[in-house]
Parts: sequence; structure tokens; C-alpha cells
Amino acid sequence: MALMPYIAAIDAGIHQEMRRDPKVLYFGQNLATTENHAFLAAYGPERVRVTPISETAEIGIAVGAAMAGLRPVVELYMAEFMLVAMDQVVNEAPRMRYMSGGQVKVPLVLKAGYGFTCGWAGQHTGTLSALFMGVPGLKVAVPATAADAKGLMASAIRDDNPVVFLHHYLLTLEQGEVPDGEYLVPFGKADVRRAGADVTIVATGWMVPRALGAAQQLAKEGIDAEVIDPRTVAPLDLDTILKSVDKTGRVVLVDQATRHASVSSVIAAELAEHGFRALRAPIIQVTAADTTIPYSEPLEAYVLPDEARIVAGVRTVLK
Amino acid sequence: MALMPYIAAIDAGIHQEMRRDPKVLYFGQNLATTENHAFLAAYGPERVRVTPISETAEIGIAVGAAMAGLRPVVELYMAEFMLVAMDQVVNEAPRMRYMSGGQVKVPLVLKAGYGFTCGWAGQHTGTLSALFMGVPGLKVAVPATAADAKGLMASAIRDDNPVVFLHHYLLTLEQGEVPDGEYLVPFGKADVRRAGADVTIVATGWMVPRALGAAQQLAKEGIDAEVIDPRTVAPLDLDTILKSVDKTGRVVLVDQATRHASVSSVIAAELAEHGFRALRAPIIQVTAADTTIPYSEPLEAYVLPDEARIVAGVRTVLK
Amino acid sequence: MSVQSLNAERQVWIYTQMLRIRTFEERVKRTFTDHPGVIRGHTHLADGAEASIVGSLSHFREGDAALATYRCHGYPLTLGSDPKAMMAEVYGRADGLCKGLGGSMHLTDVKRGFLGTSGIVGAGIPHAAGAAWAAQLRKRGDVVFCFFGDGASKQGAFHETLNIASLWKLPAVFVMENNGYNVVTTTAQEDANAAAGEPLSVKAKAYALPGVTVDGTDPLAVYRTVGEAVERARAGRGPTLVESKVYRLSAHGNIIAPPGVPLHYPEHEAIAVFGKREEYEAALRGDPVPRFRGTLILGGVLTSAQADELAARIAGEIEEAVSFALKSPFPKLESALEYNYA
Amino acid sequence: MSVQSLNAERQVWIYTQMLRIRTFEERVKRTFTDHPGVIRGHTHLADGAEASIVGSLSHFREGDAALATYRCHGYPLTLGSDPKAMMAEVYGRADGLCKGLGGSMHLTDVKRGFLGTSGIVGAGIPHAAGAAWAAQLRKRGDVVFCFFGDGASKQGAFHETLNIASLWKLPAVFVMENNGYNVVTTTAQEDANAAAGEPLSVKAKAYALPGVTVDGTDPLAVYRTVGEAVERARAGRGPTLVESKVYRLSAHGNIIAPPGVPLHYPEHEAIAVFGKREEYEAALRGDPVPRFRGTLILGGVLTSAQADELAARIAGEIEEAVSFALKSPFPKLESALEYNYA
Ligand SMILES: Cc1ncc(C[n+]2csc(CCOP(=O)(O)OP(=O)(O)O)c2C)c(N)n1
Ligand SMILES: Cc1ncc(C[n+]2csc(CCOP(=O)(O)OP(=O)(O)O)c2C)c(N)n1
Ligand SMILES: [Mg+2]
Ligand SMILES: [Mg+2]
Repeated sequence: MALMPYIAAIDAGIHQEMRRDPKVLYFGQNLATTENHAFLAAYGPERVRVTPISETAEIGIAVGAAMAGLRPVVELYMAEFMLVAMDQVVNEAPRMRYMSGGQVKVPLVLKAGYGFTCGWAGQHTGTLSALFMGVPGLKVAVPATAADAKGLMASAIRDDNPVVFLHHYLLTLEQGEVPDGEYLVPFGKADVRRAGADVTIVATGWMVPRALGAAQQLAKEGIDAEVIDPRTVAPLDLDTILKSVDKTGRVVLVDQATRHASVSSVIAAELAEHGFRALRAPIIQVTAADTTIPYSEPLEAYVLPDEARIVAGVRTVLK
Repeated sequence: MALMPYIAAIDAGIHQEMRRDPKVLYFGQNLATTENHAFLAAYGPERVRVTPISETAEIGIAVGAAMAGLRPVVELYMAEFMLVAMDQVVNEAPRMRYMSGGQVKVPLVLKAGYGFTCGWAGQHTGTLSALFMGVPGLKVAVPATAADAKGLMASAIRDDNPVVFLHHYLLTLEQGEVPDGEYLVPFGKADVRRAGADVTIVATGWMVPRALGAAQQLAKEGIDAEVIDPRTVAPLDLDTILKSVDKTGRVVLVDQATRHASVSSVIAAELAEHGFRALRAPIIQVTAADTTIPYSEPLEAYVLPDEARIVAGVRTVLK
Repeated sequence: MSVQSLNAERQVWIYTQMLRIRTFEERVKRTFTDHPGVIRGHTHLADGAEASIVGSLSHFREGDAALATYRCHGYPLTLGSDPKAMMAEVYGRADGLCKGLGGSMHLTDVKRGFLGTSGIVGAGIPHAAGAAWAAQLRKRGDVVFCFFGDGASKQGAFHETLNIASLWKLPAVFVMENNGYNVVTTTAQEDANAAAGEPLSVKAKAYALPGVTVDGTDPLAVYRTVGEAVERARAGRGPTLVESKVYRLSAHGNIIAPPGVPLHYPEHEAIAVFGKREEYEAALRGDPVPRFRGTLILGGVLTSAQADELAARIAGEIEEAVSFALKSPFPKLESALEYNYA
Repeated sequence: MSVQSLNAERQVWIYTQMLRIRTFEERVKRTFTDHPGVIRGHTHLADGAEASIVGSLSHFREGDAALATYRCHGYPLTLGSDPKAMMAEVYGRADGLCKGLGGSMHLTDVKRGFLGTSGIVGAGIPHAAGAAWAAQLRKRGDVVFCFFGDGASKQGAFHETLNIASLWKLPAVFVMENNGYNVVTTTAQEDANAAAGEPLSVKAKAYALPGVTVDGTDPLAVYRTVGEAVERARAGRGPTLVESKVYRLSAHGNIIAPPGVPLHYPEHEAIAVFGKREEYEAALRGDPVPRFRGTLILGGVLTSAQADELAARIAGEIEEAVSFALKSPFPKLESALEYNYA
């Protein structure tokens, strides 16, 4: 175990796999432009390259390289930059295997930060996980801790399918204990971050610490909240959530996205079908307000979900 | 009233607005390449233009033209082609007004067909409405009848906001009665296509006739289904759906999309919060199987929602 | 293989492949009338581009790869794919090249180096560059052939990819089949170079690449031009943009219609839309397949009897493919759910 | 206004705007140390590009429009926007140009013809073309100025838009501010023309457009070159690609960090990343603002005392903007929910 920031843990996951498998590539904009770059120095210019500002080509090249047997990791910085190349993400990478009748596989990782709500305003702050989660053939990881960041990145690289790896920008410097040596976190296994009996809170990314904070507040009032972090939203570990709801009968779903573009909607819909008998209260979603993110600090805080709103959500379902 | 195919009704809506307002433009690929083209002949090359295969520029040009006071309608043919320009659709058009503090408006219509499940295989057949519906600033229309096609297109053109107008390809030649003269269908008003007391079925696009067919079948067994077509999914008329659920207590949501990329999930989530007290059974979603669409005919039919599955869904909620 | 070594046998091979493509495509087209409903969705034929396809791929060797678009029947056929499996795929059958999941637009035959196609215009161009990166790392002089249309050069993907391919000296040959049309739009209506009377190979200048234009109806000219590009790529000197001027002899594709409406191939847009019958007829007179037949016969490489025999053999081969495909069962329903994930 | 008519007054106007931009940008930068936490997110400064911005926009007339990127402070300032409202926007205040909703990256001032900016590289280029279509329809000779970086020319949006603009003869001038860097990547590392030692204006050939390269640190050279492009556009002869070579004198932007970490401007990448202090110092020696001051003084257009006085006046103006912005309240919370829909 070593204490390290989330961002270093992601790097550790990439290093782990690049050392192990010479087929892993790492490339993207504004990396490896000098020889001092850690990845370039370690693996050389054949496997580590800087690209122009050309996301469509970058991701498309990853698709082709993967089809030809390599395992590319594309550094995209911000999830929004995938939008200019969305066809490659949702209509090329995850379709090629299927349309070829299983002849090719497309193992690649699209690494992108998201949710950078600290003054980045309208175009750089989105929580886009739901855009990707419903696409057959595509997997989506959303680590909330340093350990998960390392382990999910490593698993993403080893996965034989395209993976969108979304790290939360506001967690960048959050420290966490990270297992040394080879470490993998499986896809499709939610983590019960806090066990509890009275209410189930589901959250991802930066919302996980908010949910844990809310649970702590609620504990003072004798309300025992279970906090579940799905860690990957495709595949989505519904079993763990359903099991929790069986126990608690009450759910609050937290999502930094706007409500109609949220993972929480998808989870709510699954619970409304498969967990209905256990539910003893409406499923409350705590999401961002239905707006583009404003620049100004107090306004930004105003539109985002926070501990107080999560606590309020829990109070509602306990009524 | 005149009987006309869905596709002609859309054209009628565009004509209605182009005649009325010289600021309306219509452009896209493979249209107006000869002088015989109806729109080109009627409105001239200043307002009607063919474009190269350049969706990013096409939609981006629409954004800029709208900011400069025009009302562009972009012909995109297939919804998937918007994916290469997704940034313009979800991160430019609907953000410019907000980020400018309300200085500009961006009235434009992105007209695209979807759901062409008749052998178009993996990349041309998607039901993408859910990709757009959660983006603040963007509106999304999904007409299911010829009359709605005309009226919603006209309203889309008159709307001062960017609108994604998704017409269902399989409805192209479906005939319907369409009001003559100026005709507008308001956004955010669901249509109760069949009144019923026992169960609420919500469906859009090509799923509407499937749902009505299912309702007819069920009627023979004495089951009285209400069928609601939201007509626009952003804004979404939850009131009408909630009112119906208040009455029936049971819901089946039908969506041609895959389950985790569906509008039905969003509706289910809203009902699980706001309609919970009225619900007497789990909310059943009848969606496409979680797969890229196959080419081969029986396989394609196998993965799509159909009347039988809707009927089965209703039986489940009535159990 | 250098241009010099294009011996008689190889010339006959080229003609054979051209004729196989033509015969296959004509047979596909006839399916719409002979067996209505068997082909679904959108099918795009390569008739007219045979010389370009075969002239290019005559440089293909083991380890190379090719990628293309929805207009993809010609390439795998040239590379040795089984026409039975190809036709079965076009018919959506269990024995199809892609198990009936891909259809006409998405033929793939990895064993023969045909890595795949995209139905989204331009989207396959970066895929080819990615495969070329893999080839570069293998250090065996492997090359990737990237085929796309003139219209595709108006997509951002073309621009972004050629810049990177040039920078990284990727071993790729970008063959733009300029057939003068994007569906019902002429090249001059949508391309600024064409509108200015310039060849589309001029675009290579924006990427500091060699750009050449070749008569794509002449297989030997294509053979030479693409051959130089392939040599350059194998030698590690980077990619080339080849504009290969062809004329498609069928309409863009069959009509686009919802289920229930019988599909068919309309007349070529030059006639049906622009009323320029002379343009189409001039193209027909330059039809590369009979023209190359004539060249070979005149050159004494092939006798007219041998050519007829070849045509009969190929007709039989393709007829067999049709019978095979028609007899092949539909895939098992559950197979629709396989292959989403590896 | 033709080049001849650039009288003394107009030259002084150009210098004044250049100095206002410089002073504004330096003041913005100082906010990071003087008032930590007041500026959030990512701020990009235009210092170094003043001559290019003002030389270009000196041709701007009523009815014209300009669009740019996140590096957008210079344009509205030149076009007459109130620096108080601009600074208030950068500080996220209620009196901001965009009511605090947009911030530094998204300055917009429609009244002055500054239609907007996109923070997505390349995305604003088609917006400008769209505005140019509107200008074309108005038939009043209006022109649209489209500003973007060298890096943006690697986006598909650049390629697609220039082709259409050329085809449609849109009245637009595409000014590429080539500052040699995309963040920490040099142009030669990401651009095939640059890697081959060619100017980036060569790219215009792919669109059958005039492409010219100009020294963007010389306001009179920019004035002339952009002037010709503007005349061409006003006359209905179509767009021009102008590569304006500048050097940004600050780092790409302030550091990127989560909340809680104090933001600051790092050293320029030439020094901080590449260790090429000479490159940076050479650029500093060529700094367009003092250089143009020298030109004007030497040319007798301005005395040194007048220049000092001007500097003092401008310093006061910008200081006032800072005080105003600091005093401006935060927007009302509910205003965060307005303006999503018209
Ligand atoms: C991004 C995108 N836009 C539009 C289409 C629709 N489309 C399919 S083929 C085609 C024409 C392509 O023309 P070209 O590249 O010249 O190839 P050709 O068909 O002539 O061989 C178009 C517009 C598409 N498939 N993808
Ligand atoms: C599509 C996209 N990709 C990446 C980025 C991140 N990014 C912001 S500015 C920038 C550099 C742009 O360089 P250039 O166009 O030369 O403009 P400059 O900043 O030098 O003025 C990058 C890569 C972005 N905003 N959008
Ligand atoms: Mg073509
Ligand atoms: Mg730059």
C-alpha cells in the first residue's frame, strides 16, 4: 500500500500494463513532447506519441490499431473533447466486432476527465457518463478512489473491448491508499462504501465523497445510510444495489449530471422494475439543476448536488 | 385536411415556415443539386443549398447563421450522422445563449431520420433520442404521425432554440390526415392516442403504432390500455403521463432504443419519484435487446420490441 | 513486385479479379429482381471501379491490410475471400462472412487482411492509419491500403488523419476513388478544388504529402502509381494520397425505402437526376472491364476464346455463390446477442 | 479603409488598442497574485498577439462580425466593449458582459459585433462561416472575422468549413494566429506542413483559396494583408486564409487545478518545458507593443511623452475596470437557471 493522489494512481495503472504488455500504446495531445516525459522515457516513441488536436483521428487510429492487435490508451483530457469524435466512440469502436461477426476485437481505452466544475463554465464541465453507458459493446468506468483508479485503469487496458475511462477532475489530487504491485479491480462490481440499514444512496465519482459526508451527517441523527459506488456504469452491478434496496426499501440516487442525462435515471428505472416490491418510498434523484454550468462560483455551487441536498433527499424517502 | 405520407407532411411543415419567414434556410447533403428541387425552385439558392459531407461544418454553420439572425434547418438524413458533429449539437448550439448571458439566441432545426431497422445493420439504425433529451437548451421532437410531423416541424422552426427533429424512417410512407394551412403542434404536450383505464403505455415514433396494436389485442381480452405519445421528449410532458398513471396505477414504457440508452428509463425514473404513490406494479420497460442491430432479417426482428412483447409487458404489470 | 515484373500471368490475374468483381456485382444487382426481398437495407456496388481496386491490391502481400467503406465487395473478392460466404453475408445468412450480422456494407475478412469497413463516411480513414501504426511497429515493411470515396475527403476525419499519417510516416496508401459523385451531388458541387478545376490530389499539399492522380479505369496505370506509393510506404518514407479517377456504372445504391417497398437499383444519377445521358454513355464506352479485355487480347496475353472461357468459369463461380447463399439458413436468433463483447 | 488612408490618427488608434489589450491582459494575470481565487477555471491571455488582433480588426465596420476562441479578451476590447464589464465577467460578477455565466473563455458582446466564442478547439470556425452566410444574404458587403489558433487547423471543423466557405464564396476572413504552440506542443510536432518547413497558409490550397502568411507582430503588415482579404470578401470574391505569425508572451493559460489549489500563470512553455529560454527572449525582444511604440515615435507620429501619457491613461482605465469588477456583486443565484432557453 502507498498513499498517492488519484491522478498518480491512474498513471500507476497505465504503467503496470505498459510494462507488462508491449502491445499497449499511450498517446494523445500535449503529452510526450519532450524526452523527459515519464511514459515516453520508459516506453519510447514507438508506443508513446503526442497527437495534434484531432480527436476523430486519435480515436479512429485507436480503433484501427486495436483491430490490428494493439491495445491503445488515448489521453483525451476532457470528456467533452470526445464529442467532436462521438461517432468513433459510440458508432465505430463498439460496433466493429459485432458487424464483423466476431472476427475482430477492439481493445482500447479512452481516458478522459469529467465534471470539472470549478470555473470551467459551460463547455468543459459535463458529467457525460450516461451518453456512453447504454451503447452495446462499450464499457464505462468511473472510479471514485485512487485505488479504484489504478485497478480499473489496469482492467480497462486488459479488457478486450473498448472502455471509456472517466476520471473525475475534482478528485485529481485526492489522496488514497493504493495497493502496490499488480492490482486489478473487476468491472461490474459495485463497492459498498458504507454499510447501512435505513436507506441506500448510490453515487459515482465526486458524488461519492459527498454521499459519504451526507451519510455521516445522517448518522448523527441515527439514520444509517448505505452508500454504494457502482465503479463501472457499463456493466452496471444492479445486484448489489438491489440487494441493498431489499434491505433498506429506500433509495436516493445521486448524480452530478442533469437529471434527464443521468446514470441515476437508468438505475432508478431498473429499480422501478426489478426492485419495486422492496421499495417503501419514491426513488429520489439528487442531480444537477437542469442548466448549462455557469462560470460564477456561487452560481456553480447553486446548481450542483451537494451534501445538504443528499441529506434532504434521504429525509424525503424516510418520511 | 389532406391524406399524405409522413414524409410529405414534414416537407409541408418546412414549406409553411419558409414561405412565411425569409430568414428560414434549408440545407444539407444531396439536396437541391438540380434546379428541379422543390425547395430550391421555390426559395432560391440563397436559402436552399447543397452541402458537402461535412456535418460538423453544416451544423456549425447553422449555429453561426442562427446567432446572426437566421433560422436554419439542416437536413441530416440519419441521426447517426450527427455523431461526427456531436459537439456542435450538444456543446455548441445549446450553450451559446447561456454562456453569452442571454445575448444570442440559436434557433435552428436538425432534421434527422432514425431507427431505420430494415437491414441497415449496425451503424444506421439507432434510436438516439435519449442522447439529446437531457441537454439543457436543446429540444427534441419525435413525431409519430403525419399531422404531428408537419405541426412539430413548423413549431421547431419557429422555436427560438435549437431543436433536434427526429423523424422515424419506418414511418416515412405512413399516410395520415394532415390539417391544411398553417398548422402548429406545441412542444411539451403529449398526445393520448388511446384512452384507457387499466394500464398506461408510453411510446414514441414507430413504437406508437406497435403500442396501439398491442392495445387493440388487449382490448379483446377486456384490458383497456391508455396509449400516450409524448411527441417531444424535451420538453417532456410528464403531467399527462402522471395523470394517466394516477388513473391506471400500471405502466409499460416502450422504447426502440437499448434499455440503458432509452427515453423510457428517464420516464420510468420520473414516475418512480413523482408517481410512486399511484403505482400498483413494477414499471416495465419494453426496449430493444442490448445489442448492436444485426443485418439479417429474423435477427433484427428478434432484437426489437414488438406487439407481442408489449402485450407481455402489460400482462406482467396486471399480474 | 515491381512494375517491370507484371508478367502475362499477373495481367491475366488482374483481369480475372476485375471480371470476378463485375460478375459478382451484377449478380448482386440481379438479386433485387430475381429474388426480391433477399437483400435488405442499402447495397453499394463497385462496378466501374474494378481496375482501381485490383490494380491497387495487386501489390497486397501477406501481412498487409486493407480497409474500406460500405462500397466494399470488390476488395475481399480480390484478396481471396470466398464469394459464397460473401454472397451469403449480403443475403444475411448463417454462412455469411460476418455470420449475417454485418451485411453488404460491412464485409470483413480478417484472415485475408480485409480488416473491416465503416458505413460512416470518412470514419474508416483513421482506422486504416491505426492499422498502419501497427504495421509500422511490426517493422516488416507491411503496408495498409485505405480506400474511400471523393466525398469522404470532405469529412474532418480525412484531414485529421492525413496530417498524422504524414507526421508519423505511417506505411499507408490512401486511395481516393473519385467517381465524380457523392450520391446525387457532383464533385464540383461539393469540393472547392474540383469547382476550381483542380484535381483532388492537390489536397495532399495540406499534409506535405505526395498527391497523385491516376486514371482509375486503367489497371496498369493504377498498378504503377499505387506501386510507387506502396514502395514508398514499405521503405518507411510515409504515406501517399492517390486520387484514382473512376466512374461508377450503377447508381449510388439501391433505393432507400421502408420495409414492404420492393428495393431496386435506379438508373445512374447522371441520367436519372441530371439528365446527362451522354456523360453516362461515355463512361460506359470507357468501361474498364471490356477495355482491359481488349488490351490483353490485342497484346496477345489472352485469346478471345480464353477470355470467354474465363468469363464462363467466373459466371459459374458466382452462380454457385448465389445458390449457396440462397440455401444457407438464417442465423440462429440468439446469435444476434453474441459478439457485442469479446 | 484602404491601406493608404492609414493616417497618423489611425495609427495611434491601433497602438492605443494594442496597449489596452496588453494592459488588460497583464492586469488579468496580476489578479491571480493580487486577488487569489477571484479568477477561476482557465484563462488564456492574448499578450503577444495584439498587433495581429488590432491590425485585423482595424478593418471592422458596422455590420461586420467577429468570432474567436477561449483566448478572447483582445477582440471585444478592440471593438469597443467596456473593460469594466469585461473584467467583471472574468471575475464572475453580476455586471459582467455575460452576467457572470460565461467567464474568461466566453466573452460575447453582440452589440459590438463580437458574436461569441467556443472553448472547443475549431468549433467556432463553422460558426463564423454561418455568420458569413447571414452577411452574404444581407448584401451590404459585411464581412466576418474568424480568429483561431494554429492548433485549431488540425481539427476537422477547419477543413470542412474552409471548403464550404470557398465553394460558397462566403465573405469571411480566416485569421489563424500561429503562435507556434498548442499548449505544450510545438507546431512542428503536430503539423505536417510545419514539420516540412512550410508555412501553414499552404493549407489554403486544399480549398482553392488564397493563403497568405504575415508577420503578426507588425500591425501595419497585418493591416495590409488582412485589408486585402477584407476587400476581397466585401467584393463577393470569397474568403482568404491568413496565417498571422505571433508569439504568445504568457503560458498557454493559468495552471489547471481543482478547487483549493491557488491558480497561477506558469512560465512560458518554451522555458518551463522545452528549456529554450533564447527562443522566448528573442520573442520578448520582438514584443509588438514596445516595437510599435518605437515605430510611431521614430516616425514622428507620437512623442514619447504622449506615449507615456497614453499608457498612464490606459493603466487608469484598466485599474478602474478592476475596481469596478471587484465591487460588482455576484449574480443572483436563480440567474443560473435563466438563459438556457430563449
Ligand atoms: C458522416 C456521414 N454522412 C453522410 C452519410 C451518407 N452517405 C453514405 S454514402 C455517401 C456518399 C459518399 O460519397 P463518396 O465518398 O464519394 O463515396 P462513393 O459512394 O461515391 O463511393 C453519403 C453522403 C454517411 N454514411 N456518413
Ligand atoms: C476539441 C478540443 N480538443 C482539445 C482541447 C484542449 N485545448 C484547449 S486550447 C488548446 C490548444 C489550442 O492551440 P491553438 O489552436 O494553437 O490556439 P492557442 O491556444 O495557441 O491560441 C487545446 C488542445 C479543446 N479545448 N478542444
Ligand atoms: Mg464518390
Ligand atoms: Mg497556438
